[in-house]
Amino acid sequence: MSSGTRRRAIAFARRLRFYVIAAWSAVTLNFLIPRLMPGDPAQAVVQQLEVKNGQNLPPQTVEAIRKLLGGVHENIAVQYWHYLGNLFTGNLGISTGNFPTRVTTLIGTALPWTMLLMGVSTVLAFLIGTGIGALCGWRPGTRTDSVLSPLSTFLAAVPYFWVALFALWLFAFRLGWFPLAGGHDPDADPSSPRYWLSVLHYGLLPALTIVFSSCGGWLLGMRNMTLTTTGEDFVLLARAKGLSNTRVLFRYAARNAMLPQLTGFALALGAIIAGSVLTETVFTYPGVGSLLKQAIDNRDYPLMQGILLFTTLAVLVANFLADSVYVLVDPRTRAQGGDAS
Amino acid sequence: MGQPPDRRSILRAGGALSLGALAPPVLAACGGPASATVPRSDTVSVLNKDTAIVRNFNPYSPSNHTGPMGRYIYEPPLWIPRLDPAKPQPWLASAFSWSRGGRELTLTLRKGVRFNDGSPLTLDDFVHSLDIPLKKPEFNTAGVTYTDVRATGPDTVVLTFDKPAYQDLYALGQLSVVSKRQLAGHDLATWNNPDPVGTGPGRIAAFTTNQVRIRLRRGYWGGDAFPTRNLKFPSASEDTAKLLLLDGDLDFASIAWPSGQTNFVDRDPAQNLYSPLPSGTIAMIAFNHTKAPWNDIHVRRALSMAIDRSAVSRTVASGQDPANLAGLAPEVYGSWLLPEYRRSQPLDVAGARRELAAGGWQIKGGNLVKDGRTHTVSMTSIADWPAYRIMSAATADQLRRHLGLNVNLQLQVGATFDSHYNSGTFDIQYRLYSSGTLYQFYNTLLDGQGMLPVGKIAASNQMRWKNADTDRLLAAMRVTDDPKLIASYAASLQKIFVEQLPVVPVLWECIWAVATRRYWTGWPTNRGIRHYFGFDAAAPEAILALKGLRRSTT
Amino acid sequence: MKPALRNPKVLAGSAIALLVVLAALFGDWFSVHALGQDPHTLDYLVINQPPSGHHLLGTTGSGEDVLAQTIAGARGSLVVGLVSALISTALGILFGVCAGFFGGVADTVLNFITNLFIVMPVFALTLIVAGYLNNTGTMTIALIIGVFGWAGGARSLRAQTMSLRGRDHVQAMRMLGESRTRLVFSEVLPRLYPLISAMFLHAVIGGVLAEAGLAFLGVSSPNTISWGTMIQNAQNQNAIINGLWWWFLPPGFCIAALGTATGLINFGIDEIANPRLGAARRAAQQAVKAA
Amino acid sequence: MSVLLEAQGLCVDYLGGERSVRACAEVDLTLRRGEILGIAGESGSGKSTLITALTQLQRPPAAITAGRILLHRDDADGGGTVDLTAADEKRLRALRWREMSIVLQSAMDALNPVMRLSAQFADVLREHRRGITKEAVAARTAELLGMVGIPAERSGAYPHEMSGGMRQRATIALALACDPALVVMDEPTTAVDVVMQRQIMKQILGLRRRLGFAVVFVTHDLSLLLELADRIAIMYAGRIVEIGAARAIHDAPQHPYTRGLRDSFPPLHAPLSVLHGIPGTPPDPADPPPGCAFHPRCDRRLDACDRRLPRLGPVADGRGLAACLLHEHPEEAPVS
Amino acid sequence: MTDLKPDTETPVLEAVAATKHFAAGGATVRAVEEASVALHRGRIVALVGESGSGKTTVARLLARMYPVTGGEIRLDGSPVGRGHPDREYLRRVQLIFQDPFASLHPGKTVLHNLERPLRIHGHVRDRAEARARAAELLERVSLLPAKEFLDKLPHQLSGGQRQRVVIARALAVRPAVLLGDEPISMLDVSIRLDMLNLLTKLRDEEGLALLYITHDIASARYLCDDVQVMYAGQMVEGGPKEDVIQRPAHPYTQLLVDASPDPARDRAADGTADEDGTTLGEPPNLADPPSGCRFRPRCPHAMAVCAEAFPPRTELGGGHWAHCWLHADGSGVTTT
Repeated sequence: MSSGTRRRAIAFARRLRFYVIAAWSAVTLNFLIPRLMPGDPAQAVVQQLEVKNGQNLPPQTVEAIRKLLGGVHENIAVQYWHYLGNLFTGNLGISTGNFPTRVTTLIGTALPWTMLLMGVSTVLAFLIGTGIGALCGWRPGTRTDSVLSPLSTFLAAVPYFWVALFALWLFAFRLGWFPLAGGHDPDADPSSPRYWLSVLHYGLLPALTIVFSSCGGWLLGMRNMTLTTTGEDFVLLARAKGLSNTRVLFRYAARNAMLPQLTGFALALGAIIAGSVLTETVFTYPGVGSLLKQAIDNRDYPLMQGILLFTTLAVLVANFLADSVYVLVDPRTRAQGGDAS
Repeated sequence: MGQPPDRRSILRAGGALSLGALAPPVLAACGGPASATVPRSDTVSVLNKDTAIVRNFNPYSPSNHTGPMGRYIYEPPLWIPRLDPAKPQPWLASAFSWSRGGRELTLTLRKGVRFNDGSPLTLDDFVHSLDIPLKKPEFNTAGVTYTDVRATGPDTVVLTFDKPAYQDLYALGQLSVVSKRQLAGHDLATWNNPDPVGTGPGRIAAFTTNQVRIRLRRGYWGGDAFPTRNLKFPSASEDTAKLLLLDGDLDFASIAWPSGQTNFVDRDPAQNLYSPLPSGTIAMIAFNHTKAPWNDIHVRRALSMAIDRSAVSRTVASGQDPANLAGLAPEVYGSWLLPEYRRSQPLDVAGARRELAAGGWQIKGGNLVKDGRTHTVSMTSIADWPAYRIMSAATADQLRRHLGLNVNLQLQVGATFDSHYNSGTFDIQYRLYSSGTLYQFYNTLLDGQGMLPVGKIAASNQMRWKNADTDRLLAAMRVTDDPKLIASYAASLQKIFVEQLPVVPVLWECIWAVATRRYWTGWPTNRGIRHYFGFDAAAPEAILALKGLRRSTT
Repeated sequence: MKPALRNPKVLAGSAIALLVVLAALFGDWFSVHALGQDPHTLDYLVINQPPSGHHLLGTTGSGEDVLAQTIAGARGSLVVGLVSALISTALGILFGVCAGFFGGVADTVLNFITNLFIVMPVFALTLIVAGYLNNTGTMTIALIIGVFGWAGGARSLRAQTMSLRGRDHVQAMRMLGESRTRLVFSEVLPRLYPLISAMFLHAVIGGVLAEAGLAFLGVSSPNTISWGTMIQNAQNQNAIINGLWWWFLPPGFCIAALGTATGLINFGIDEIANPRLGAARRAAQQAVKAA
Repeated sequence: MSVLLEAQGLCVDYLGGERSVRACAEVDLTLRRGEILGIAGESGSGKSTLITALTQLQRPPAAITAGRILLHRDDADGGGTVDLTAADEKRLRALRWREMSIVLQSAMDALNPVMRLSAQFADVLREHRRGITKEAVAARTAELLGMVGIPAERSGAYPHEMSGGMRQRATIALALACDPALVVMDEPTTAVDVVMQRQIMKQILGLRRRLGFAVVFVTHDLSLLLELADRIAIMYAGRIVEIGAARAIHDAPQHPYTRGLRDSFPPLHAPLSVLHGIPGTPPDPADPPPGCAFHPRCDRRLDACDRRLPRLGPVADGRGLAACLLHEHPEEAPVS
Repeated sequence: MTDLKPDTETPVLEAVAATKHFAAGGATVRAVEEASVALHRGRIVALVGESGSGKTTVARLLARMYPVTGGEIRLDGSPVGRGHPDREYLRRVQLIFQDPFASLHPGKTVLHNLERPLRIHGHVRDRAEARARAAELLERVSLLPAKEFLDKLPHQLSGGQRQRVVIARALAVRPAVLLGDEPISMLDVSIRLDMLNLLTKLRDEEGLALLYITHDIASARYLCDDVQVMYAGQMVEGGPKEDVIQRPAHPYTQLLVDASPDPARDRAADGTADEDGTTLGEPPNLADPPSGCRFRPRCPHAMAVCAEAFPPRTELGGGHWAHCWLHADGSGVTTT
């Protein structure tokens, strides 16, 4: 078995090599993309100031501001070198749109909100969608299945923000069940239990809309996988063994049908930061999505770079975790020895 | 609160009941009144549409998001009233006077002013505050133009200018006076100043990512006569703000609301208020004067006459009325405005056709044709603001209907739009124009001295207007503070503006006051406006406006 | 083809899709001549009108006819959807099929790029790039969506191609002396058509949704009428708050309908390709009836 | 020996939208306790359908549309006769694995890939022996694996970690977990090599002798059955065309198809001669020929063969049953 | 190097001490070790062994689907290169795959399948000619009436018909050698013999050299002239078929022959002691094979020397040879 261990180590090293190169490529791409785009951050800031002041700024001031905000006068290679150096020290620079706040501070403030809202609702959507999907795939053609499956197709195709806006109007405004904006009761003291309960209350509607519009995709995927898996011999044998239906479904059919879903789940988990833009814009939620929107509006390079970096790393980490989890739940991946035909 | 429950609170209770089964603790905690410490009825709630999610109150940051909150903390040396920007008023400087032909300005520091940390405002603080923009031009976010600051007495400061600067006071209304002691040891380029010290009445009482609370202190130099000491500034998008207003969670917001009359005021006319306030800003059509056919006065006039401004106003439907011929809002520039220019340009299709004919223009296939050359009409407008999308589309629609002109309308985002404007690479732009004083109004728009060629980024006269009379009048206006002379220059400039039509004013732009009288009354309205409020107000106006509020008795 | 046309799901889906395509092709003509409404006309006399005999779906806040706009929006949305889907599918085929078929170094490089794009925050990048390149029109938006959206498809195409490459019939044709290019085009690609068409359909609705999302965030082409920009305009002018449901609902509903259509077609294709999916349901229904 | 299982007039249809396909038609079978009954047939003959029906494992769109399956239980198990086609799910579950178990063709597919072997044994032991201790489960698993020559320590392995032969033997051990009276085997040796096939056959014979279970053994390989089975049923186009003792099938096949099938296997040691299989191809189950389904390929075809469906009946010399007009009208001569 | 061959003619295609190692996940799989096989015009060689014995790899090495790790492939006596075969080579050597269902593109007609090789190798100039040639090819593989089959799609054909099309397609290039990789194992039993008879006909009438790969010794005996037995990547025995099958010299060949089903075998004599479930072990892991003779761990006659080196080739007379230390005591001429 030592050769197996070595093979596994080699496979692991290969995986790791991919993640390292991917991370580097992502970091570089994040550096390049904003710089390849027209426009510069100082321009946006100056413009805002001039609108606010109702008059133009003296040219030397504009020049000085441009310099202060890290204008594009440096050699791009030097910039890149500094950028990499700063990354290793955890310094993502200073946001130009919120000068002089550090990007890490901004992301640090916003990240927990996004993680909480998007993380919880993504997990919920996955669990609900996968669960119902497994039931639909297990008993295809039942009333539940014939209603839910086409419905999920529809739900998966409805623009998310459209549903969210409508939900906001109906449940928060017309019915008044939920607050209209924000991530918590702004009048509550952050150390009080009331504050934490308000966090729940404020997060409920955004979370429900996410679950509502994203569980359809999970449902369909799981339904078809379950349907395919129930055709497998080992499910037939499990039935032949006289095991109870629930046991056959969960231990045999769903357990195996879920494996491909996990990869998707990892990607979805990693994508939550990027996916949060729409949700957080609709619900004025104080997370990374709102921050990204703001960064784009302000042409805030450092902030954009920082968010992209975080997002990419989140996807990479989620994938790495998924790989690891996959190895745990699917023993076949553990000893992927090569075989000749 | 002692009021009979309205429909909304009943609905909310219903919602609470039906949801109660799902999540009882959540609603038990959140269904109650807004705050345990400060009742909602004792708080003035004003929208902060400049979403601040970090505690950044550095007043010199080119991009700080202090929004309306900063107005209650930092104060300027002078108050430039928006309703009469030509008449600066003393504020932290209790007096000011010109000398050396407008090259020296002496400011007298007000006595007895204390910062909100209790320390007194000294001349040292004052000089330091005025000096920062000189030492570090990157922090000259107010745009001051003096070149030297000097304390000349126990409470006087002299600002020196290179050239007569009678028209440059505007920037002193934007400057924040800060505590030298608080700033000491901090690098303005890295410091957020989370607990700002200023001379204003406010102090940060609570800061969260969604809302900032300000508590007004006692001992403010301007007096204690505030209707309440509690202000809060919830952050929300404009869309959400409308819902918050309807829900009574916001008292005031400065946002445009298409069909605000029917959709907001008419829902509860006793309580709801939607008021477009004049601001001195216009929505106008700007021409590139380096390009044919826009350098032809006949074409500009024809365009102006073919626009049905009241129809455009109705289409926009958020309160912008047709602008007058001079483009000068009577509420702001009323003392200068010539009576014959108080009217708007009416729709005059026949006149427009006559003008085109007079210039030798024909319209063929939707395009302007003269001497066998065909000119297409390309109009750009700003995509970021929905009102401009509608205004420009409605205008294009009218030119098509009235003159048979095919307007190729393009919407651009702000940055692109402005960069085309600044470098003169546009045909016609539909844009907002705002400038402080009357001088600035004409100077920024039309000053031909040092005009930059097309392709260079210009900060003023982006339309490349070249007119010797205009330049002469502006030069003369710059160096005098004689009201009579200024009035005569202003009249001449108005004439040029109306007769030569370097731009076509279409509608007034407004500052909106959307308010409910549920808890407070005395909001600024277009009838009897005294001071602005909210996001668009300068610090003195915001403080004065707040003082004008009264508790609602209904 | 026959089983496809007999499948009710494919039929229903195709009918909806066809309607959208017709609207995209002849919508302008139809609006102007049959409805008497130009989607671009702003009529200040009839702002925010609920549906009536004259304006079947009412008017917008600037007096545009909602029905005419919805019909015109089909073109805007469909163009973005189709162009972005074409680009992403083409890139997906290029990367996936080449990597899967040629293997070796080509596979290592192409597959790495594919994996990289899979882990990149695609929507965020799309948003940022689109935000910068604003005003460059629908095509640019479509291009950006397409360029950032191919990786998932490439991955499954690669897997499929690898499995096909090893199939006996491909090996057999190779043994007969068939050239590799021809193998790709005549043996591998045709067998990928079901997957590619599913991918394509998926990408179309993905593109439409992405455009709508971008429009909502204010970074789509403002000069084109699409369902996305319609929702954006409705949102900008407070259609929901003001109760203008006739303005807000149709474009979103159309997107959902188009999405459902593509979903149904994909479903149907799946059922035909994998008879168990369909047969199981029919049989179960019969069994229920019989019992 | 007493009768264990009876199928009477069993019909299995694949229900389709417009037309159904009859995969098994009017099958009558009797299986005695401890007997190995071989069922031989080519692809599409309905043999796999038959055994999924016998074990009530048919899945939609397959459905039993007529007939009964009677399971006669041993007195030790409570006795009595159960009609499996009428039993509800709960009743069936109680009978499964205790009365009848199944071994499928590919052990790789039949074992849950993500569960250890021991867990798959434990699953079934716990289901059918309520309250069994952990130790007892482990001991029984080891015992069962030992019976097929797998060391007990391999029980912790996942299916993919074992060789094909070992996996297949493990599924046989699994099938014996609850001492069933009947083990149904669906081509259990097709996926393994000749040497392993021989081993497995020997193990089946040995275990049958020790434990006394009956076996229904389905395969396309008649040569294998001739060595293994006590009796053999030959299926063609969904019907049983001949049943008889293995030796009789080998020595004197009564049905032309059986004869053709037997002669399709070249001998290993006997002198070689040019052989011909059966001309033509097996019929499409969705579109079987009228009359006797074999008639288009039959070299002893009678006039009535394309019209009359022969019934399974005793042959002249009483050596089993066959469904062929030759035996209904032995006087009539072949046409061609 | 000279080989003593019953036939002095130069083999059309020959593998000489061909070795193939695969790299897989950091390990080396030693799939084939120094295997030699020679194919002569008008003769059929059967390569017999269990799955994983390397027989398919040998066929693919001969077809040059991948390069040899060691040794060489010779066409008409001259060594060939290591790269992908050129069309010249493919015109001489054709491979027939096991699965007729997977070997034809499901979306292409029979005509298209036959037309491509004809065109690639320039045997036809236009469509009409292609059609005529394709029909001829179908006639050669006894798919009659040929015209009817030309426009059919693969799914409209039975397995046997498909395999005939596959063979016809291989014949289209007019090869000298056909490599058949288990060409009948996926077919229905009743039609296998016809396929074997077809291959025999091609050998006899067209003088093709044929390699027949199978695990079924009985069919090998029926079809071929010579038999070679492979075990775990090594050639263990070979020679004229009756010599090898009736008088196997290598213990593995003996095991293989004994294990093969033989309906003629006397069942009464088969009640062997193996029924207790002892097993003979399984083929080794080729990533980590035993030293010396790879059959050693399963061999009842294993000796110390077996672990030391792979036995040399021992000629047993009449072209019969074996690699086994039991016979390597100088009783024959040894070569390596």
